[in-house]
Amino acid sequence: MANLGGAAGTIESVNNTDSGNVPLLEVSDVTVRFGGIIALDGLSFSIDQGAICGLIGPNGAGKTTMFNVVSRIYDPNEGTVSFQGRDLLAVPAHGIAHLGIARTFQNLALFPTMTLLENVMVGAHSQGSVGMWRAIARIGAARENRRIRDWSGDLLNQLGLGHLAHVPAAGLPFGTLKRLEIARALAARPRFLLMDEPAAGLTHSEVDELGDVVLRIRGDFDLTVLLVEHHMSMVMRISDKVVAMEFGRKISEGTPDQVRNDPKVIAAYLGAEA
Amino acid sequence: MLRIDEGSLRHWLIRVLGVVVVAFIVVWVPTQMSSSRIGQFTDAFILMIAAMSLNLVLGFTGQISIGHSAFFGIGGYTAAILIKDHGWSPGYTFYAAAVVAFVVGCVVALPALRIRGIYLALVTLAVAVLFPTLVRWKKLAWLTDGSKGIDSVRYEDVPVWPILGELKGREGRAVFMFWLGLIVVVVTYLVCRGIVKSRFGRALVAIRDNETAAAVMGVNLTTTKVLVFGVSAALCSLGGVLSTLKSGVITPDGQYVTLLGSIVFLLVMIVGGAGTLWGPIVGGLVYVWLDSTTRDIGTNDSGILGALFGWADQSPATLILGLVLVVIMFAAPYGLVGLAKRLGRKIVVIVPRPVGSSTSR
Amino acid sequence: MSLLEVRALTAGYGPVEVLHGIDLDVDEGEMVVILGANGAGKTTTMRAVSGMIGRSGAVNFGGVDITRTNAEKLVGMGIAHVPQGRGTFPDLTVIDNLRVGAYARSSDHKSDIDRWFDVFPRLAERRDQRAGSLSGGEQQMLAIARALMSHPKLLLCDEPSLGLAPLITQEVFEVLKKLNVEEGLSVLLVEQNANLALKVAQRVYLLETGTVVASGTAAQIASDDAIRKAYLGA
Amino acid sequence: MERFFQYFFDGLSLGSIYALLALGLVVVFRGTGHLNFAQGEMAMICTFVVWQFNDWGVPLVLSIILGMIVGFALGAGVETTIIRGVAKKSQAGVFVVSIALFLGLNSLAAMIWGSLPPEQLPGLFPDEPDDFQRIFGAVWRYEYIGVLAVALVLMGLLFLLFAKTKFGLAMRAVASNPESARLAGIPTGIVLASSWGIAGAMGALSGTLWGGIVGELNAGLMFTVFIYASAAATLGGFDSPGGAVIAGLTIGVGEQFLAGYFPGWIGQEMKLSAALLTIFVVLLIKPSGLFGSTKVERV
Repeated sequence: MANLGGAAGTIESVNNTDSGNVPLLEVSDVTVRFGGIIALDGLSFSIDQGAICGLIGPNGAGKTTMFNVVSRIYDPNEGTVSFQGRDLLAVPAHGIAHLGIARTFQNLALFPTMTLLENVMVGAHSQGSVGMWRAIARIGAARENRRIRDWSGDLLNQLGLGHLAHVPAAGLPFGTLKRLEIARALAARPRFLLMDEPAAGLTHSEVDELGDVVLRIRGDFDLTVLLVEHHMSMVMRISDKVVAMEFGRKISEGTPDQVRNDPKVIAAYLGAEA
Repeated sequence: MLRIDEGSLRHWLIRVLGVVVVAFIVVWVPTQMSSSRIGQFTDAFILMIAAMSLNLVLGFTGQISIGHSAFFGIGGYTAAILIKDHGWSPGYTFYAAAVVAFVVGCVVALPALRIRGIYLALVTLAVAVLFPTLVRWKKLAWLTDGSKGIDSVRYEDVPVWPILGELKGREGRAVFMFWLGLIVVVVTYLVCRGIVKSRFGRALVAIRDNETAAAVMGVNLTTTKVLVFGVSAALCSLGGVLSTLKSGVITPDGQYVTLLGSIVFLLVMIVGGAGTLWGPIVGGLVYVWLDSTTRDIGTNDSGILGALFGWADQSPATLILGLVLVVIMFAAPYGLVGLAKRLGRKIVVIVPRPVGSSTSR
Repeated sequence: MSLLEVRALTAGYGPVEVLHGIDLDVDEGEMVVILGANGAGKTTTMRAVSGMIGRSGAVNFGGVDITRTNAEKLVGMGIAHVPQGRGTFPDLTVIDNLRVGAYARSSDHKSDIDRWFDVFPRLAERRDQRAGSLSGGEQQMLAIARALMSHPKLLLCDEPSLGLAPLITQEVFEVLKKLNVEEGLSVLLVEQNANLALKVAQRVYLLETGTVVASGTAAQIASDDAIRKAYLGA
Repeated sequence: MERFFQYFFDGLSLGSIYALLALGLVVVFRGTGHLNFAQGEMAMICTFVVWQFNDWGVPLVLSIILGMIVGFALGAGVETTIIRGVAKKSQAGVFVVSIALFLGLNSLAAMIWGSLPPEQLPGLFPDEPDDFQRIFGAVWRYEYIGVLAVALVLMGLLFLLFAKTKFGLAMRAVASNPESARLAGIPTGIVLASSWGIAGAMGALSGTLWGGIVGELNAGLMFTVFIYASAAATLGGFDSPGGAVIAGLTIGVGEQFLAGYFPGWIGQEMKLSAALLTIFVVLLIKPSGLFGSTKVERV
């Protein structure tokens, strides 16, 4: 089904990346309620092809909820989400990987009993086609395994985890596991990567490294990235565009500099001068 | 500590050595042992098949099932009915049983999908309790012969397999059932191995470890769970066919047809090692060995589970088994195979080949 | 001597060490705030102090070494902890939530309940509703009232403003301040809303990736560039 | 109409026994999130203990109380020594361990007592052939009236414990939010052990009542009751004590109707199956049971 020839993703984008202003993802008027609580309140924004978009806001602003809407874990009560012009809300949760959307999780959602290599290989699930019957009959299963194993191994090597490929994920340091999540997400050859607080729990130097990794993979894999992050210095350094949220609403949008100096954002972070 | 590179000559030598040892034992047993011993190995094969099938669902996918005795029974009854009422040749009933059990397994899995954890355990419990009562039901007696069950279901004449030479009489049948059982074990093992080592198998473990993450990676939870349950049921039914062909009888309260059967399968799988390919095989051997040993303890002559439900009194065997189970859960969650792997790693380490396309063959 | 004295505190989850040796003091009647970005280890500090997670180092409370005392006992000794995300009992009614708060005490608590209903009149209106059906702000007030039912000497309050509208946040902070000033309650507060925290607190610790990078009086920190850096980047 | 009342009343009585055991399952589940597969076997062992005390000459009522105390100790002991340790490692492990308990207790009872001949355990209530009252034409046996009364009283006491006592408050708090319960100074370990203990004590009573009706004691005494009880807990929703009681009574009455009105198709031997199938269908429509709550999952 997918072309697994090259080492890096070969994505012939539908839209011309040069013009860069055709949105890859368009979120409009999304509202999510949990019981009586409004987690998202008519949120709209869009992300251009090839951009790194930072989504910021204080705790409880609804960033992770937004994230779970785009990765199809929550259904919004109102609003639409379109990806490359397709209605994303019509796609089931397990279908988004096949569309080219991958994500990482805030609190790590790895497969702890699996080795790092196996974790990444599951990430490549959407890149294979051997189902149960073919696995039993062994039709093409070995070849597919080799292909996915090589591809996953390459990713581990690229993220500097190759030497740990055969170690179970459980018990490894947090920073390592964060990288593993990135490798696993990349295994699906996504064109759009959602990252949920990748820097949370990392030390200072690890955060700097992470920023470089995100920039590097964006180039290497031709990615568009949505980054939900608290670590302002990183967001401001690597984002092309920043969206700031508070109480489920968008309070600011623009370049990092514009958002950083927006009085509403400063108020949201440092508290309003009442 | 010995370090051996994966794929090196020494690694291959070890593998070949392992195959030779297993093959030697396999050939030695039916030629040198008494027919009752041979029969015990066949019993172990039957348990291995059932436990391997359960392992797919519980060990690898993390879905609790205590309904596998029903699938075992479906296999046995399908074989018995086809042979007795429709004059089928016994060999073909394996295929029929697998198909029937696959369909039933998928149907059982459907409601089980919407419910998780203990609810799933209870649905499968209900299935295990339902099956024997349904079979006993007088309205179905035309098909199942009610509570007296179906008897003399066996190979009337042992088929001639050129390699084995001519097998005659009781002994010949025991040897034949041994080989037949071995074939089914190997087939079941290969099916499980094929599944586990594939993209589909990785999806199973992913579901066990983290359902949400698995779905995000593109794993379709519904079809995956239903299919694996169906195949597991089909494999389990093969054990039922084998058991019926060996003993020649199947009744609603037969050895592995009631809920007790499910518990035994669970024990075999846990003791050997849940979530490991070889666990159920080791578990089957250990269980049959324990069972025959504990027959001699006290006055009990009905084996490990004989004491259950007052079948026989004053045997500490089941109690010991319960204790063993608790100890295993504390000390070796991956069973004997997991323990052996852990200890074995202190003696021999297979160094895996570096990963990535540049190092590939 | 301080009421709470924390020395070289390390703690974490499983193999991950989050706090790498923290020193911290809270004096009697003092209100101290811990600031820091997400993931800096603020919540972990709170959980380590109240004994909810494994810790090493030294924790002294009122001159008694409590490093090895478990969380359940600390309540009786006078430490109450309002966890992040409120920590009410959603299936229990408001009044039952308050009763649970008095669990560690044997004396009569009817008058206490009435007192907190006076302070938080909105809770009184909803006394027989399940806590899970309350709004975020009401739940936060309930969580604080629940913690105060145990008559603590020290209140640990983990991000009371989380997910609350600014007005309600202010209300909550006013109550905390009042308790601190009028009743001499010592408070250790974790907060992201730096301006608000600096207004109510006397002293500040600034946390970054599990270590204290700055500390001082609220006035010193407010004029310091470190905070702006930590929150909004260079 | 006579038959209707007869089935209804018999069903209510049997259902109250299922409800007792189901309530035990629910108390354990609410407190610790586990399904205790050995719940029925714990009840069975305790029934033997009651018989043993009685056989030694202790008055029956006192024997039952002693049996319930043993049941409490057994439940609490199992939770602290075995379950808690395994639960830290895996949930499936708890299930396996409870199966191990099931086997072990069964074997233990068989070893110590074997199978007792009929009528060894005296009924708590008069159960001579003419001990009954006719109401609406139906035979209301004193024994059945007694069982229903005792079961209802115990359930009432339990609900009082939950609703009105400080300890009940602590139990509800732990079930609702264990972390905050610790922060409020509630000794969660003791509370959890107690919920297993209470389940054990209720099991003891349920076993004794059932043993009195069956008359014969053996290691398989509680197995069918356990199936009914787990069906009741499932139907009622595993986290709802009220639901377990209502579902237990409903199942008891329902099976009598099914068996009584369809003697040819269902009858005595198929009533359990019919009940289970019905529940199966209900679960398809409402996966969390009739009174259970569905929880929103957070990622």
